[in-house]
Amino acid sequence: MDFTMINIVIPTVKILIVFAVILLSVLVMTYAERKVIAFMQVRLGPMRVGPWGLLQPIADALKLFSKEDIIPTMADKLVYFLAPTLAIVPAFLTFLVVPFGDQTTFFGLLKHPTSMAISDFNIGLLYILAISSVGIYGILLGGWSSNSKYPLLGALRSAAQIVSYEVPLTLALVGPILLANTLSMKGIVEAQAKGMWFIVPQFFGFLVYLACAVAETNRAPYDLPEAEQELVAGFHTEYSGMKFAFFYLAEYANMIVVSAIATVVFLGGWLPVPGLAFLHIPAIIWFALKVGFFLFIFLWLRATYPRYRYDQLMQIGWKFFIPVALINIFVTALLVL
Amino acid sequence: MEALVSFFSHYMLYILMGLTLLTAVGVVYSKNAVHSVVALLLTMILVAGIYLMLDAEFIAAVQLLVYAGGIIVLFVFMLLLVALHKDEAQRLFNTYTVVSLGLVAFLVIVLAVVFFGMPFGPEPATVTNIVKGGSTEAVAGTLYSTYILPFEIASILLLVVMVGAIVLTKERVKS
Amino acid sequence: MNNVLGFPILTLVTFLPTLGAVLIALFLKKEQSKAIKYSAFAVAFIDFLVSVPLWFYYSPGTWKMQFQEAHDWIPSLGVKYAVGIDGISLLLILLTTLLGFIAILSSFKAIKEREKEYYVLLLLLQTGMMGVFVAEDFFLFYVFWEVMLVPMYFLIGVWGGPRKLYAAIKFFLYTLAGSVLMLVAILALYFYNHQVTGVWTFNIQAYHQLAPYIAANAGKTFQYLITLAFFIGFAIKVPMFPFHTWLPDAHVEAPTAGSVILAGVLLKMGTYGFIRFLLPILPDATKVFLPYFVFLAIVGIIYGALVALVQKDMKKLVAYSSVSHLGLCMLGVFALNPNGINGAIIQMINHGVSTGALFLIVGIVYERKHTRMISEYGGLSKIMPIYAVIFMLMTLSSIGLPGLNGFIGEFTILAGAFQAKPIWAIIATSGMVLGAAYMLWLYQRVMFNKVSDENVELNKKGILSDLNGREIAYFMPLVIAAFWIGLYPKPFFKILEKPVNHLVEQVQPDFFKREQVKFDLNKVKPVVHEGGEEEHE
Amino acid sequence: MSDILTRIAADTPLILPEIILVIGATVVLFGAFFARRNTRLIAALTLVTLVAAAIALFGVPLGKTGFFGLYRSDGFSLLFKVIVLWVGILVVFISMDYLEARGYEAAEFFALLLYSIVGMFFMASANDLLTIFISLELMAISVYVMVGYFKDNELSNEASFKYFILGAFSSGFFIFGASLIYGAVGTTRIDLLADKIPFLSGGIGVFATIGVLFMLVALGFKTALFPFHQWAPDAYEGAPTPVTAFMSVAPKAAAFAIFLRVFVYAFGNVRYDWVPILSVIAIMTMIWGNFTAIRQENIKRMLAYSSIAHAGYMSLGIIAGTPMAIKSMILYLVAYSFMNIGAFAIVIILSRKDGYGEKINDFNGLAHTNPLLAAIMLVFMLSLAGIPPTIGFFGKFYLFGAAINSGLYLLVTVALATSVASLYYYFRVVKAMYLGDMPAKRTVSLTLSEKVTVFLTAFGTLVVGIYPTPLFEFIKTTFLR
Amino acid sequence: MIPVTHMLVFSMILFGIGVTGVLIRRNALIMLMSLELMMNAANINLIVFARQLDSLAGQVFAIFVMCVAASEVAIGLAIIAALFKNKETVQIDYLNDLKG
Repeated sequence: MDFTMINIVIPTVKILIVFAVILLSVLVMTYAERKVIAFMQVRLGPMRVGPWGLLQPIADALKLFSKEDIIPTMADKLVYFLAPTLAIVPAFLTFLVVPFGDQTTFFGLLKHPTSMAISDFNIGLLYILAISSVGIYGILLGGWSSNSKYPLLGALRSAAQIVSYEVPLTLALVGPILLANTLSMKGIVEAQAKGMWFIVPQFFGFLVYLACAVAETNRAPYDLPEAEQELVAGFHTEYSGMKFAFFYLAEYANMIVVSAIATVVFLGGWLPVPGLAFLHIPAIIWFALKVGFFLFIFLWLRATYPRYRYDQLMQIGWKFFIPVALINIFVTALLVL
Repeated sequence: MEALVSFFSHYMLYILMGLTLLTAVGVVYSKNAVHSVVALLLTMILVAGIYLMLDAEFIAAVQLLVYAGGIIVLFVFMLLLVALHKDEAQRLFNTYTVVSLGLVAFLVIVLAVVFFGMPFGPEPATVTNIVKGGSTEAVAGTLYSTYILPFEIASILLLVVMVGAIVLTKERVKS
Repeated sequence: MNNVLGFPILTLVTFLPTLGAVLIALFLKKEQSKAIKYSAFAVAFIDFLVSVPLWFYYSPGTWKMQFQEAHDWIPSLGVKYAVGIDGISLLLILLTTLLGFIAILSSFKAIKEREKEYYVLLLLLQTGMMGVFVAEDFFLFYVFWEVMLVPMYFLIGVWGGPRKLYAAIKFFLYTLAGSVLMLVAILALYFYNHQVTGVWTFNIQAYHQLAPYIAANAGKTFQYLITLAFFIGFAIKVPMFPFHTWLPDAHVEAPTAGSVILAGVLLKMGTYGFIRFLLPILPDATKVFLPYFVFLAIVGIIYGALVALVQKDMKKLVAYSSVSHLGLCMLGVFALNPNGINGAIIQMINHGVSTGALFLIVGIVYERKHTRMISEYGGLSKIMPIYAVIFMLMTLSSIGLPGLNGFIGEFTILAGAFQAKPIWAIIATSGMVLGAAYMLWLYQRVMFNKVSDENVELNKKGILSDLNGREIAYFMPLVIAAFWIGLYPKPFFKILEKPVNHLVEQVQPDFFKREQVKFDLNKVKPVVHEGGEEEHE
Repeated sequence: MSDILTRIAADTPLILPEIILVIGATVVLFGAFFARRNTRLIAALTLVTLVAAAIALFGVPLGKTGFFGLYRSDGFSLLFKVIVLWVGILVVFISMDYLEARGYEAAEFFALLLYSIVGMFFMASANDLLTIFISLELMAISVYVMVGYFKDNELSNEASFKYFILGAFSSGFFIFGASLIYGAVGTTRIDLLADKIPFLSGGIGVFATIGVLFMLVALGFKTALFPFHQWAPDAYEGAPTPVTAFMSVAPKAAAFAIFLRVFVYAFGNVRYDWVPILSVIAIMTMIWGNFTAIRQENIKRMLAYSSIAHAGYMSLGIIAGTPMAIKSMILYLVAYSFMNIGAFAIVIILSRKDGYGEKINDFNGLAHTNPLLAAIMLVFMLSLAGIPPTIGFFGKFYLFGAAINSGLYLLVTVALATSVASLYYYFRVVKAMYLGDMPAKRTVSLTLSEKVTVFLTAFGTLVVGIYPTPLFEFIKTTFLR
Repeated sequence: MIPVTHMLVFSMILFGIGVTGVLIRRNALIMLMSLELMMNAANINLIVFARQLDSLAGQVFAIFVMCVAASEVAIGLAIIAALFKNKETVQIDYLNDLKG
């Protein structure tokens, strides 16, 4: 390892930027979620705080941070505190390898061009999967440590769901990996630059990924774990204040991560839409647009579809998505060979 | 800066090792099984960190995927299903705990001392083989050529595990 | 191959009982009690008849094995189905076949339950015993040696007395423990033989030929260990003094026929083993341990006799007398000269005849009154005269009265022992005196005292009746044998002469040369030189 | 790339039997869909698979090393495979009716049986610590599940758990030991280990020795040698009886195959490092196994301890380590497969319905109600005790002979002494059958498959016991190939 | 990088902790977790040696060990689940139906 100034400072700066961007995006997302769904349901959404309710997220955040932090008496303190951390840390850590754009010199600020990702492991995709698999413990342990029925059930459900859907999700990503012949996020994008976006040859994989990604993040229509009618608010029922905010953040961060992965793997990452390259829009904007598109889909789905029944959810995961993903891999492998 | 460099290259592993041992002890001596699981999770993550330091990025990722993503989830599930409201804390340890402890401690100390004195020579200057093309590719190259047979056996093993787990846990259909 | 008869007579003699047993097992039903008895008897008797030609066709002019047969069994190990007999085994085979049918005849009334199994097992036992005596291959020998244990176990365990289970398993375990030691020794020899000659073989003659080489070249420890293994293996079977504890239990608990076979044949396997294996194969090592062996033998003589003296149970008394008698046999064997060994073999036959008969005698009253306590009887001679006569004869035979078989055996053994070391003979004689004491005392207590009213009553009821025809029939051969050996033992000695001399030559290669020199110097009185021998040494 | 593929393709004929088994197992597994209740059909399929594998087995070229040196096909492995297949066939026969009577699904059971046999096949042929490890696990995990197959039965659960936890424990030791050896020697290939181990420098040699000892512990667990045997009685008692029969022979045979492969071939050149320890273990195993068996009331438990004792005898073969000793061990395993499975078959026949027959007392008076069955059981007990003319005698004879030939007098003496003691508890069964009090009349009728099993095992025990030459010759010639 | 021997001592201690856990804990699940510690200790060895020897076999070996560890956990937990269904406990104190 080469610990020189530049190698320390630049990543640190990058980390800070990414961190800020994520937090900002989450704020935007909360606002967007309300607004988009409101418009879809033909209402106005938040309008009070600031113009068009633009400051609503800030108000929410202030409210959350200033609320009393309630700890249930029977809770297992250690785990109760650990759980939100376990939820949020992996969610942020995954951004470590997401390439927001091609190499850049930051408008000539640096001598050598540097990657727009904080780091570029050659096992980037694997790294994301590995780290994100830790996130589940936040949910599980949070539900357990509250020492209350609903959170526990919610936690179990959501963990089972996440574990189940992680399998087809990973499998769906194998096809593009085969095509790109690398696990590096950057490498995958570069492979798409040479050929076409992987959404074309991997269309089924893309669909499976999309569906599973929604399930992974516990969003509607797969939001069983927090089905209010059945389970109050799921695993974080007992959480409040800052800790609740952590879970909340983690959920949105996860949404952004899966969207980013989808963008990188299927939609060519920072590459311009074919035919629109002449516009000279910076790579990072392309990336943001694509991620935004996926996030919009999340909201769209939530507004459109009813919730699944739990057994149906598991069935469709194991009996439909996994076989489809497997067949997809098989066919892809044959073609590559 | 130099200090930082040498710190990282030298003491990082020791720190990781120390923490690993702490959490491992936590696994064994926690009163609450859930704490054990948490400790185990941390142990696995720390071990993955150790792998990372040893130029085995791929293994580190797999370690996280397999343990954090799979094994420990199973443990937590099982714990939540099984041991929740049991008074498991009544007798944590066996009657012959002290004997076992003594025995194991003795063995470990003896072996550790022996290991400590092993003449393993200096560390290799270059580790070309294992980082060739990033450890993933190198591992894959070996795995799918030399070790293809165990790989296939492992696939049968996983099939058996699947069948076995279902057989053991499925409700029996009485005729 | 050396078989004058040209057909496999030994195989026939050995396996005829098995064949009979199989046929009985397959074709007769449990309920056909009579048919089972008679066919079993017929098989055993035919077996005896078949074995008789051996006596006539045996040529006593050589020590070599006769009536040999050999077939490959397990070629890779060099194991052969090889049988053959010399004079020593011939006599024991005849004894076995004789006692075999007598035992069956004697059980007709005594055995009332599970008859089919009983006779089948007796016949199988017969094969096992015969196999031991005819085997010319160590492996085969061992197989038969062990096979025989199983039917004996059942005979004791199923039809035995009150403590039959204990006695049966004790008998089995003791004997097995001995035999596995023997197996170790056999295997060690087997590999040693291969090392030396490069041939995988279990042939006993091959080992005999190897003996001088072993004595000269093999490590001392090796020789000693093998010797001790063999010794313990055979000594348990004999049984010699410290290993004898299974014997009283087994004898007492076994049914009459079982005791007869046990005393008559099974014990002889031990002595036979000494003669056939230990002495010729490991002569030097044996000589090293000889004083201890002889010590044990003599202790056995006296101890057996003393314990017999205090027994209240007739059968136990006879059982302990066996310990004493077999001790005498062992003394003869360890005298390592022709007289001692001849005597030991004759005494083995005698013991088979007379002790077998004594067990039958005990069995007869037990069958009638269901007790063996000496105190329960008394004055039987008055109500059972024929019984008294036979009892008398056998008692006298047992204590070695001249004219009866016991005398010949004991006298020859003592002569041999005296020739080897006079002190042995002197001590052993005291055991014989004790023998006379306990036997005669037994006879007196059972036969002469006042008859108890109860016994008279029983006699009147026909329960405690005198011998019937069948019983007389099975005593007759024994009585004849007793007189024959007692009055005209020459054919026996003739049969034994060459093999025994050969054996002595193997053990003490210079024995006859030494004797010859003595004879040359003093042609008149060899007896004088018995004493002179010590000076030479 | 294509070069690798050609090499793999060229080596594939070597594992043809294993491939057949895997395919067969999968077909049987699918039987759960199309023949849920048709135990017979599934058993027939299993048998067909086993027979096909047997046929393929004899077509496999011997004396070859394939799959980049990880797989070795030789006479040694062939013999073990034959034993395992033979045991498999017998176990299929005895488990059919047992499963049917208790209403458990046969498809998964037989599939697991076949998969475990695949594992044993690979174990027998493994030429690398890794292959050994992974195939060992394949075998072990299949057997764990089989032991716990009667999931409604607490005993089965408990047995399965105990077996599992100690099995996994020993795997941990195995892998730790293997990692040390890998570090010390730089390879995990058996043949390379054998070449390299003696030339290690002093310090590293010590290190490798520690690895060897770790593996000794692991394999001691797998073969149930003395201080590592505690799982065996519980697992044997609690498991479904056919599984007990199976695991008392086949996994043990496979475990001994790798024991031999690892210790005699790979570590044969450093044998003085482990022979003393293994000798002590063997002595303790024989003594402990035999003397603990004496006080057992449950016949399965008794046979479990007896199997520990038999493992003790067999370890003599490893200690001696000569080709002759190895052949003897194989013969002993063959013998053991006949007599032990036969004995278990009779236990199963007696306990087919109600669990009656698992206590030694339940055998009381069997000689009256079922004389033939009792006689056959007698033969098995005699054979287990090593009384001629049975195959058990030849097994012991050969094994102890080989040990004596290697100068292991003390060990052989202990073995013989303890085997005499073993007679006592084997004959408790005989005693119960022949000398015990008569119970209420209870005749047992045998189904066809049970008749076949009992016939085959009894035939083998007796006939091979009387004329063992063909078997000897087979083992000898195959071993040399 | 630190000396190999230090890593070995570390893995030995980790292994020891795992063994202790299996031996002294009464909770079946924790026993299972301790098994994982043992496996991990072995894996660390393998990785260390893979680096030291510059050979990939160790890393491949480690992957297989993980595979086996996962299998064992799956089966172990299935067995414990079956046990729990019947006995309502995972404490090994209550596993005492089998003894002789």
